Amino acid sequence: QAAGECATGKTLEEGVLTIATGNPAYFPWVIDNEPAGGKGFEAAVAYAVAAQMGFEAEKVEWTSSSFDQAIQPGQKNFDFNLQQFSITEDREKIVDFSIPYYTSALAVIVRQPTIDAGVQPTLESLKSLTWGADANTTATPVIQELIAPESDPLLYDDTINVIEAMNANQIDATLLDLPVALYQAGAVMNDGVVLGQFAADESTSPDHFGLLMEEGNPIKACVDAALTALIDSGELAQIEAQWLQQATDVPMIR
Amino acid sequence: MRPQPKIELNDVRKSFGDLEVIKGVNLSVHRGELVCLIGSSGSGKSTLLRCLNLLEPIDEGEILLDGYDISHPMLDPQPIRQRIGLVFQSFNLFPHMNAFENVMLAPRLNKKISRAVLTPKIEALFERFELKDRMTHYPDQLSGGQQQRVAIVRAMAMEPEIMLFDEITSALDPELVSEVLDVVRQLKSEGMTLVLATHEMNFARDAADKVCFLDKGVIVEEGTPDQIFQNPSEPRTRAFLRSVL
Amino acid sequence: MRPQPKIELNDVRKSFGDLEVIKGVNLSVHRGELVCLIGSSGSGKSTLLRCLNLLEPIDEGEILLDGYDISHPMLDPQPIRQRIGLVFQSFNLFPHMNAFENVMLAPRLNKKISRAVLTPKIEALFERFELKDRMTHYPDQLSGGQQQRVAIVRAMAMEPEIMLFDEITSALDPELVSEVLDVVRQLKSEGMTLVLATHEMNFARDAADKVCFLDKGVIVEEGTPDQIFQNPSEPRTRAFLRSVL
Amino acid sequence: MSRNTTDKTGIVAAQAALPAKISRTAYNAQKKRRSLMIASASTLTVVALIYVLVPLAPGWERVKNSFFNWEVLVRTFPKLLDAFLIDVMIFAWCAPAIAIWGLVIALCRDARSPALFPLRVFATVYNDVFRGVPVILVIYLIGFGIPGLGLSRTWSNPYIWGSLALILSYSAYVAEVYRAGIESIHESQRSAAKSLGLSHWHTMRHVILPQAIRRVVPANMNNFISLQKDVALVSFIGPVELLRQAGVEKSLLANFTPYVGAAIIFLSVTIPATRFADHLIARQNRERG
Amino acid sequence: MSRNTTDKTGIVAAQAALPAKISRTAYNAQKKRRSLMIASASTLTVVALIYVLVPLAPGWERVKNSFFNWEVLVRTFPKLLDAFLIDVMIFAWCAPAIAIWGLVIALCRDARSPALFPLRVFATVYNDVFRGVPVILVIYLIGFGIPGLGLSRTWSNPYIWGSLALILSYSAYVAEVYRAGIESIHESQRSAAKSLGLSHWHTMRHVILPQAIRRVVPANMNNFISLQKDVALVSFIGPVELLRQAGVEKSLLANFTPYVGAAIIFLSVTIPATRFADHLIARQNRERG
Ligand SMILES: Nc1ncnc2c1ncn2[C@@H]1O[C@H](COP(=O)(O)OP(=O)(O)OP(=O)(O)O)[C@@H](O)[C@H]1O
Ligand SMILES: Nc1ncnc2c1ncn2[C@@H]1O[C@H](COP(=O)(O)OP(=O)(O)OP(=O)(O)O)[C@@H](O)[C@H]1O
Ligand SMILES: [Mg+2]
Ligand SMILES: [Mg+2]
Repeated sequence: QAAGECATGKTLEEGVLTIATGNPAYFPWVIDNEPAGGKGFEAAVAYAVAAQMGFEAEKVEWTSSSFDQAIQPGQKNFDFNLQQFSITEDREKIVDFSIPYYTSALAVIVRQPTIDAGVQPTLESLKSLTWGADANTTATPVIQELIAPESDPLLYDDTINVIEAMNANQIDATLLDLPVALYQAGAVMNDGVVLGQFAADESTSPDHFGLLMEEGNPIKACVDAALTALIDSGELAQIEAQWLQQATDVPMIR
Repeated sequence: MRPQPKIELNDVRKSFGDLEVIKGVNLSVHRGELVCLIGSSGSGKSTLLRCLNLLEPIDEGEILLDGYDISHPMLDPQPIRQRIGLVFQSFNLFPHMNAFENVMLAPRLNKKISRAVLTPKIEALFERFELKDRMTHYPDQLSGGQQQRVAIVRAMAMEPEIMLFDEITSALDPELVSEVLDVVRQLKSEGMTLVLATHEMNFARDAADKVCFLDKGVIVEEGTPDQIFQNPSEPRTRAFLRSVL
Repeated sequence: MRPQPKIELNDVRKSFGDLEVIKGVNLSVHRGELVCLIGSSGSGKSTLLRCLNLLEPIDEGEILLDGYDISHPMLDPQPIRQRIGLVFQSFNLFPHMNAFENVMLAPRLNKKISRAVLTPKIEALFERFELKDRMTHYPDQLSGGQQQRVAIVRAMAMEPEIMLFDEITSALDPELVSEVLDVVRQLKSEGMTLVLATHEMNFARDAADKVCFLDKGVIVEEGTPDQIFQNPSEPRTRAFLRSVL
Repeated sequence: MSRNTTDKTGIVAAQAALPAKISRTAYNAQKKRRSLMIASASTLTVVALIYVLVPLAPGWERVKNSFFNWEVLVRTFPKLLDAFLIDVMIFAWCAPAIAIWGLVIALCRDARSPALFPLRVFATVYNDVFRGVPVILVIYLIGFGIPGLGLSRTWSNPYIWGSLALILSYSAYVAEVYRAGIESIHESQRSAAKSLGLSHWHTMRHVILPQAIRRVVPANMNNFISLQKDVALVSFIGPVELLRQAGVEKSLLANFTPYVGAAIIFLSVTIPATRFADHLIARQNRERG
Repeated sequence: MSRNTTDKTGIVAAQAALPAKISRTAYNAQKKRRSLMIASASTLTVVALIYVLVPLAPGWERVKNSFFNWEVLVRTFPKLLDAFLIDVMIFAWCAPAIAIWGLVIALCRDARSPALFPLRVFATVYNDVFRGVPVILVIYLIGFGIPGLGLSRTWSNPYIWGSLALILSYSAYVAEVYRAGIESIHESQRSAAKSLGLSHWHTMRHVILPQAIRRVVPANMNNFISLQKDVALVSFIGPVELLRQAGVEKSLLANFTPYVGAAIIFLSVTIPATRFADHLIARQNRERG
């Protein structure tokens, strides 16, 4: 295969593609914190990209990395890293991103009591809520710029802590990628509700996920080519349909 | 019949753990008397005085003050201690208060008398013991002799009926000893009841009404200074006096 | 012409900051002599001995050992100190080593002699000063007199040519003083050159070859014990002797 | 015997109310029994009150489920224990390194020769910086910064750099403790050693240090107990030790019980250690006082 | 004067090599000048070496870009300073609370009456637990646990519970310091107060505590400097203080320079504070020694 040759001499270990994701890796991106199982959206994307690049499934090595490890200078221990990294201009200065493999809508989660108190899926109504977010995501600037709430948002290390803070009645609402929001509201929280979503293309800083690579990594061209091929063939859309719940009934926030 | 003793000890015993330090002491002290306890180091003089002040609960026997048993374990010792002053060898002034505050503390807290009422009384005390010009000095700004005199004034300020002195001159340089002993003489002349543990044999001989020789927790011999110093009847007393005189 | 002095001080001066403590001292000590420095507290006796041992650099003057200036600031004091032993009032034994290790430390490190060679020599020293049975005791298991004797043995083990003693008996209980002074007499009888700062006037009178009276950093008077104690010519000497005798 | 009538302190009144002559020994024994009873009773009451009142809070069920979930505890505890081995390991190699490096820094701060002046400056700045910055920041900066200087993969291992960060931070504290120890040795010990002709280094090595180090053992114990806890911070740059494992389990189960499990494991190590250090300090104080 | 011929210690040889009689004062002044020169020269050399060598590392450009990025520092520093106000605020209300609550715990541990035995047990267990668990775990458990009991919005504020967690943890350390102070007051002071007829509480209040608290000021200073650093841990349950703000900037810019900025801010507070505490301790040691 032509793509297989493309990666020759460019991977960490010859003939093997090393992919990193978070520990833990969350539903629905990876199922059961077990990326090698190939289950979950990102796990499936990873294997599809690998296959496109000419690596068989057994030639794929998984490793774990935190956000901080992903952006630290110096040698990386992965060829590419996927854990819902949003592509931003500032981050591009330090690391390389592939073309986007997913563009997420951002969704607002609240608890039932907040709904009962009369909150509406409108920007105006969201301003008076107390917001929380995962500090490592781009949700923070979106909250501040798009919603501009009256009180400063509280920030946490991960989504679970954000949800716990909501359970502890310390915050009213948070902004999550729509698939995560659906999962958290549906399966994790007792009384969580997805209040509404911002259309992916409408938000001022759309949340495009990219595969993260070391700055100047020569493999980027191959990865981009593989992703383009997957998009063109419609395979990526298929994977998305298989693993990510389609939310038809989540209202748009205006 | 002699009048009732001011203080009376009946067969008092006191142990620390397994070590019996006071082994059955009988002693009576009358109003206005000056009694000196002498004896070698470790004989139990300090412990006896601490028992009298109720700082240490006794194990057996009784301590009568004006005929009432003050050693009963269910009595609150606090008000009784206010009637019995105790001055220590090492002064034990409170270093964070000046001389005046040191003296004022106990009357102010115990008797709840206001500063305004107390101040002239305490100033008079300082005057009496020639310490007027040292009232605002802190302990570490005073000489040993002055510190010890302040400690005596501090005990006096509670207007006790008896004063106990535990080797109040042994931490002093020789030239300062006499100024403190003069204060003791003055107190005696004013009619205070006094019990002294002391190594100053000359003072005991000159000033005491009664001298008790303590050895290993027992009063071996007691009597007037003349009896004890001229004609000790016990061999142990004689041996002790030979070593210190 | 007398033989060359073992140690000679020429116009030695020493200040701590602005305080001049030694103000031009001249002194010579001959081989085998015992010189006693007497004088009130603060007169500079300890400082003078520390200067002799090069523990304090002097500011002016010179200190000659066998005629050579050992006070030159560019000389390494370490080998010279090994020739001059100094024993302190407070013993200063090393508390984490037993008596034997205390004594062995300096010869072993300084002269790089092996333990095996040193052991019999040091044991002989202990024997000589009647400390054989205390060799494995730690300082806090020894009485004050024994500690001081070990300190002397420790200084002796470096085989010094002169020994300086700084009030080696003042931290001792009276009954222990004589056992240490006996050791000093023994050293003198063996021909050691000795300089003592002392408050023991009786010892100075009996044993010294020369007595120097120091006052405020100056040797006011020096001479044989007889001259100093019977016929002091200076009024300051007389005043001092009156206060201590 | 004539009875005195003054009763300033109310002895008469008080004694009238007392039982007649009692045996002191019996009274003391009785008093001890009574105290013990009061003590037990009041302790029990307090515990019972907490036990009864807290579950009445409206959110108790949820909190209990989130924080004190027995099932989760049982399920995660073995993994937590496993992860704790990492803490123990990191501790095991950091502790001696800290003890040594801290001593080196302390000796540098004590260097007296003018040629060694840079060492003294270095040690002073070192202590200021590493005592001044939160340990977690040091871990971030070193753990992510140094590997970036272009080291091979083996050498950019987070265990190495996380441990280094701990060693650097804690050495500063330990060095200060040593220095206090060295300074607490009385000048007369130095004088004695010098008067015997010992060199500066021999004096330090054979006279000062053996005493100083012994004297600061309790203070250092406390430092090492803190270290035991701060080893957990290495998890922020990757290693999956106890705290991180608890975090992972928390994320996976959306339940905070693993943190309680971690707390239990920490306590089971630190309480005996603290107790021991306290005991050493108390003994030392007694010996000195 | 006859010259002795023994030269065991080589004085003759040494003196032959020395310049003839020199003025001591001049020699000392010269020596001081030389030391200063050596010191400056060697310090400069070391600094220069670091300055020249480190940038030669292959990854230096990248590390510099990631950690010492001037542009990023300038861009984020004002926000970091803003966030530091939160630390200052939290510190400002925690510190007095800790001072008071620590004292209460210390007094409980000192309670002697048998009826107060449960208080003593409570204080002992309290100290063991809160000194034994990492502060960050306490913050998680209290910061998420207690509000979960179903408190109203005002009362579930993370600032409150984060601060409470800090207060609880640090009070344990401070209480131990107070206790050490109380125990360091000589028994004779208690005896003196008792012999004057003062009650237990009056003795404590007017005689023991004023001396004890004064004596432990330096030790407590160190605790409060640590607190200043650990305030940052409150960020784990929400509040956006310095460390969190640095983390956010780090995420957004994928650059660690904000952490360096945070370290600078911490140092600018902790170095003077530590210096001051050291100075107090040194003075106290001098006074006692
Ligand atoms: N709190 C205590 N615990 C245990 N033993 C004690 C205590 N107080 C005193 N002792 C012991 O009791 C004995 C008597 O001591 P005490 O201080 O009464 O003697 P003393 O006659 O005052 O001696 P001195 O003249 O040295 O003051 C001594 O053996 C002492 O060690
Ligand atoms: N290191 C020092 N720094 C400042 N002053 C000092 C120092 N050592 C000694 N002095 C001062 O020098 C003076 C002489 O002290 P020195 O110890 O030599 O007297 P001394 O004759 O040995 O007295 P004593 O009989 O009390 O031992 C004293 O005033 C003392 O305070
Ligand atoms: Mg006594
Ligand atoms: Mg002296």
